[in-house]
Amino acid sequence: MTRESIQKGEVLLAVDQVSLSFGGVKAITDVSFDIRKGEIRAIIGPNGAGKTSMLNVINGFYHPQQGKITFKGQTRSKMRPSVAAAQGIARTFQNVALFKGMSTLDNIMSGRTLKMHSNFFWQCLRHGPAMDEEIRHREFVEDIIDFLEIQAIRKVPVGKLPYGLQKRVELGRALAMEPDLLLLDEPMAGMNLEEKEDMSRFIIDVNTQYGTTIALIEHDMGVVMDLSDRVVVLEYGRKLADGTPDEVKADQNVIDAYLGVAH
Amino acid sequence: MSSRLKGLGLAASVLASSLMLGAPQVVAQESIYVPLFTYRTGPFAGSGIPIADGMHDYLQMLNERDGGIGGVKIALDECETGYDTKKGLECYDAVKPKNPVMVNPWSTGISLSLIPKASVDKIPVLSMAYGLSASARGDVFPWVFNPPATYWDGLAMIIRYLGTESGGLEKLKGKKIGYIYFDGGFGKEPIPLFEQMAKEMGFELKLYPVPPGEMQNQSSQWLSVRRDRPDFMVMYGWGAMNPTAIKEAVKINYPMDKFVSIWWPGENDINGTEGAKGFKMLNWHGIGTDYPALKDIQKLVVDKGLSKSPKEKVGELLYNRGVYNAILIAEGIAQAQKITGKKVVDGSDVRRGLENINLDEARFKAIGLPAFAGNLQLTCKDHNGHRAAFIQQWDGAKWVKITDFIEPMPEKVKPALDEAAKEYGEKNAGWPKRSEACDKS
Amino acid sequence: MDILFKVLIDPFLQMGAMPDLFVQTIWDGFVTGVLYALIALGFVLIFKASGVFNFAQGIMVVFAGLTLVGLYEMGLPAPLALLVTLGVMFVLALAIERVVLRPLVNQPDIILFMATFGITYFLIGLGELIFGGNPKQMITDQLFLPRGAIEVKMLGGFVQFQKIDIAAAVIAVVMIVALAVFFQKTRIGRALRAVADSHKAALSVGISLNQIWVIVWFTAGIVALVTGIMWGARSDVSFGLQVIALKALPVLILGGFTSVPGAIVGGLIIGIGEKLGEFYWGPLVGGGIESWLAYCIALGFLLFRPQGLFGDKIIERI
Amino acid sequence: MFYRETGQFKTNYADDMAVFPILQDRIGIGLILAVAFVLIPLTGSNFLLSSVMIPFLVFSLASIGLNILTGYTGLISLGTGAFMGVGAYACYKLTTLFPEVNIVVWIVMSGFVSALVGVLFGLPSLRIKGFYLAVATLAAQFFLQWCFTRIPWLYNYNTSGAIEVGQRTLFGIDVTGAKASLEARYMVLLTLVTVLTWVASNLMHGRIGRSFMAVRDMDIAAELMGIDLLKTKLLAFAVSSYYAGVAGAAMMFLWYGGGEANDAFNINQSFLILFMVIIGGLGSLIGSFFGAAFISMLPTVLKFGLPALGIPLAGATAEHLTYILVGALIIFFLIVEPHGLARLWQIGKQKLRMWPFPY
Repeated sequence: MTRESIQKGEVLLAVDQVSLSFGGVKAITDVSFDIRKGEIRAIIGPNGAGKTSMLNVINGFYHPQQGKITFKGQTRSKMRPSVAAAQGIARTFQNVALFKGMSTLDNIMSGRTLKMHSNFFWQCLRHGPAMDEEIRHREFVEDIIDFLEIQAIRKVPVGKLPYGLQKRVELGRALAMEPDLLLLDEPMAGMNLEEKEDMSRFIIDVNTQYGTTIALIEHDMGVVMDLSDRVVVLEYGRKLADGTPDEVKADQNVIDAYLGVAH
Repeated sequence: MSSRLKGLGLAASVLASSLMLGAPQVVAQESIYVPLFTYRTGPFAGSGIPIADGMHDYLQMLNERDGGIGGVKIALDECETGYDTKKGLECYDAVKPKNPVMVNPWSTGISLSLIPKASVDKIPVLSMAYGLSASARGDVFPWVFNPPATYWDGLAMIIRYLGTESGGLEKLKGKKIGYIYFDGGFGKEPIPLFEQMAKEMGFELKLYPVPPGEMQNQSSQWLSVRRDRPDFMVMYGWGAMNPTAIKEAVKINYPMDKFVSIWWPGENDINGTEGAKGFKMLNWHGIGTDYPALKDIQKLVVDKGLSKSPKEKVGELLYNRGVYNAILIAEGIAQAQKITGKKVVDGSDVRRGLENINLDEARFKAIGLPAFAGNLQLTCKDHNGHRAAFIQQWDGAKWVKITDFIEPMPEKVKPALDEAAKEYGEKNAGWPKRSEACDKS
Repeated sequence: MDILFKVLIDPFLQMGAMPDLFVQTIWDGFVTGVLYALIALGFVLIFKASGVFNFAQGIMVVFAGLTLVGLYEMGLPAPLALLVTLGVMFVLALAIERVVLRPLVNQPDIILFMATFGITYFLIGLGELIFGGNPKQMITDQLFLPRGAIEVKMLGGFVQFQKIDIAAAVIAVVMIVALAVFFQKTRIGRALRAVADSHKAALSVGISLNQIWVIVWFTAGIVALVTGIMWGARSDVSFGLQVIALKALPVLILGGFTSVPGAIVGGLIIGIGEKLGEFYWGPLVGGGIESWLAYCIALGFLLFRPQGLFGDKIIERI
Repeated sequence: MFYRETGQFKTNYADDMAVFPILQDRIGIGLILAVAFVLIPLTGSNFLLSSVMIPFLVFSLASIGLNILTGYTGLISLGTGAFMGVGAYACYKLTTLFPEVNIVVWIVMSGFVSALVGVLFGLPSLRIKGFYLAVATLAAQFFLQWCFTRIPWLYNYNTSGAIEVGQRTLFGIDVTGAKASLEARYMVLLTLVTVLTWVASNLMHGRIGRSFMAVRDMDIAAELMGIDLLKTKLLAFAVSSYYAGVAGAAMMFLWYGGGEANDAFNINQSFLILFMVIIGGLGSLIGSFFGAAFISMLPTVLKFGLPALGIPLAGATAEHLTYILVGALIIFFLIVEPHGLARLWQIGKQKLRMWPFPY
């Protein structure tokens, strides 16, 4: 249960025969795979394959009709997203889901919410423990800001930032949660080459520097194959293949269904 | 961007002008300042407009005909309250620096908020037949006047009348009386007395509250009336509640001659409602323009375009109610002049003046309103008079007086009043004992 | 136990004991519900086509009724007054489109909502300034509306149907049918539906949003006028009606903001529900519960169907 | 040119996180407080105090409350009037039951009762969103108002249903009741508003404020980050209703001085406060003050100011024109700046900062 109990390379999260449907529409059918501690795991597949639904299931936003999720040795079928977050799952979103009315700094600070405990009384006064805590976390957040090289936009409302920077802030916000498992939903969508390279660098750095386990959805095959340790391929809500990038590339099913079709 | 700055400029100028309000102009010394709180807007405007016109026109007429009261012009000033307590307080604060000789809140809500202020600011509150019933006790509320009768007196008179209708008060035993009322301070005030009488006289009381927002949507109340079949209906309503209630009563075939209201409905509320013939209400003063003073109003005020009232509305029930209120104002001032010997009187003087009001037949005749209403004498103990009123009935086109003056039941009302006055003093901790001396009259 | 009896059993015994009153209550609730539905209908039209939560619908009812009676009192013959009132409602729609909607296009919903508060204030002031604040009698006879009542003896008593109420129900039905035909069969109606589905798509096929808005607001104005006449005939035309118009809001949340059938069914549920509640259960707590019962009925429904009775189930996506 | 932050460097996070990091702003706030605490009570006329400043302060407090709910947390409420009422009646009950405790304490405490009721009516907010929630809060408004008339215990069985404000003192000076001077009432109210505004600003600048705004901007994302939606929304309802409750208690005890209370907390009050919040600027504390000033002062200024300026207007006509004008101004300001007066203020400051350069 504790952070140390799962060693690098052991299974951090296991998805076991999960099925999810909306009304009559099946989004995910009987999918199983696992994510090991310390790896970068990619989930790929054509549009509508159920990738984002899979992430939503993992962090508790959707409740699968069947199947189990085991995270850090704890098995559950249903849970509230906030509980998943408290257990150490953070994520970014396909369409940036930042808090548009808040500054970059506040957005990333809000990632620290779970780690802040000063009581209501001191919050009202904004002195003593509340202020100490605020400063402590500010220091942590400033480290992230340095790491992501977004010092200049610290106090800009994120609604006014260009898309690429917003994605970066969103990553920062997720990092601020110090997650064990970081879910990235198309972190490079809509970016130009240079931005993609920056983002790739950040992802690798997060993985190596902080040892954070990462699961990501991405359409850019070049990026996926370069970054990830293992890849799971979904199609029409079913698992098509699972393995190292090289294995997946060689898989005939995948070639037929997905890579063969120009993307 | 420039339009934004314009907006800013506008806001700034509005704010700046608000600060200029610091010094309201003082009315010239050679006049008596009488502010009238009126409501020509809002959901109660239908009742408010004729009253406002009546008050204004009578005082204006005194100015035109007699040059004011005792040779001093009355500086009339209307302040719009919309029957809203907040605006009423605002009006009060606005007129206060101009040394008003009295205020007429024309809303029970506003009266209740002004009562505590009256003694501190030395401005008498004249709440004619509305407001706090307990304020009839002059020894407890030296600065508040509510002649000629309280709502409790009104109820007592209605019950006495219902008694006569049934062939004696004791015949009310076993009868069922419904009470449909405006679910606010004014309608709720009589309930304790009503309940007490129900117990003593042995009739059954049914309550039908009408929430302020539902004044025009009373069908469920009247359905309940249809179910309960009360022998009589008593109504304490105001504004849009009155016409709706009358319409609904007609709708359920309630016998209109068993339906008696307190003194607030006007012609507007009933005129044009088919089947409303027979509806009864309490009243204490004359209707129509058959009085010299009202003729003067027509000639000197309305015809000269000094009134807001259409000519045909002069003399209507609520218009004359306004006139009656204005008579009290004028009498209070005249008495004050007589007692103090001053021409320009102030609030404290007029308080004494009001305590010495003595409107007898001769006086009514002298002011050009012979037999306009029953006698009214106020004293320093009695700020109300508890005067009798009569029942009038709608004959389909106009009000017809159908009874003589009906006396209220002092033996029932007085203990209740004393109790209420005592309680008021206790709850408003620090309520001052009366320190104002009584005049010998 | 006694309380349980009074709440759970006694009201039904009463219904059984006096079935004529029960029918009467339902009928009264039905008519009230029809009028609520009419107010809600004007609202739904506007919300569908322009996405505006039009708080001013209630005051438009009063304003339209007041204009009609006011013009008549100023000496215009009734038919002419009706025509001029329609003209006024059209000008109002035009003005709202030009002065309020056009400059505020693409603003967040709450801003547009707020703007309709501005319209409300404006209309209150304007209406009272021109026609005075006193309640006015609706000119029912001049508009050839029936008066009086039909009494039907039944169930050991009688049930009374006011002719004006029957007329209100008939007119409401006619109007709803007319609107349905208008939406389904005419070119403008189709354009309206297109706009309701997607502003951008409608623009791309060459539909003028501004025109549509004027038409919709005008239609809502006509609905308001009819509501004003009907409600005015039941009581009086006065600004007090404004508070009653708020009752359209629970109707809306019950029926869904975008559903015309929802507005009608919701109106009937609220109308009948609150009359039954007030009549049979109100006395238990001292009466007057009508002022909030409708909102609580709606709230109760919402807790089980947050999208309203006729709304689609919301699937949250991210 | 005096409004420059050049040269004001922050060397630690505490300074950087201050509510007013710019020196000139701090001077400005000091000046405003000085005027409010010293100049106005010393020189202002009674009318300014009683009909302009006291209503303004009461409404400011209420709109701060609603702004926390609507502006910061994104939950529209049309029940503010009723929550104010809860505060007023709570304060009334508390001070009649325990008259020996200082009235100011009860005004502050009564907010907690209102907060509790607010939480109760905030419960549906988890399932109901947007305008649907707004309408649901109307249930609170009408139900509570009904309670204010129907439960006689609340107004101590007064026959008129009125609240009676007795005489209460603070440090030996009357602060409520008929004999309390305007200045005393004003000073108590001003102190309350100042302290509570400071607290609100603290809350909004910290963790709690951030979680409110997170829920407002993107509730799903907030939840996925570990912010418990129900708790956060209920907290917002609690804090908001607390402010409304204190405002209501202050309104009855320091402004009206008693009277028929239930009508004072009707639906119109709720709407007015919502106007203030939107016109002032959603999610801005200073906007709450602007909004309260605009909506509560404007009618008064038009009604009494225009005649004072020599524009003669009869009562009723003035009232009608006021309505028309207020309506038109609401629309005008929304068109000019949909984000409220607070945004105009910000733009103005920005211009000042750049002056004399246009950008």
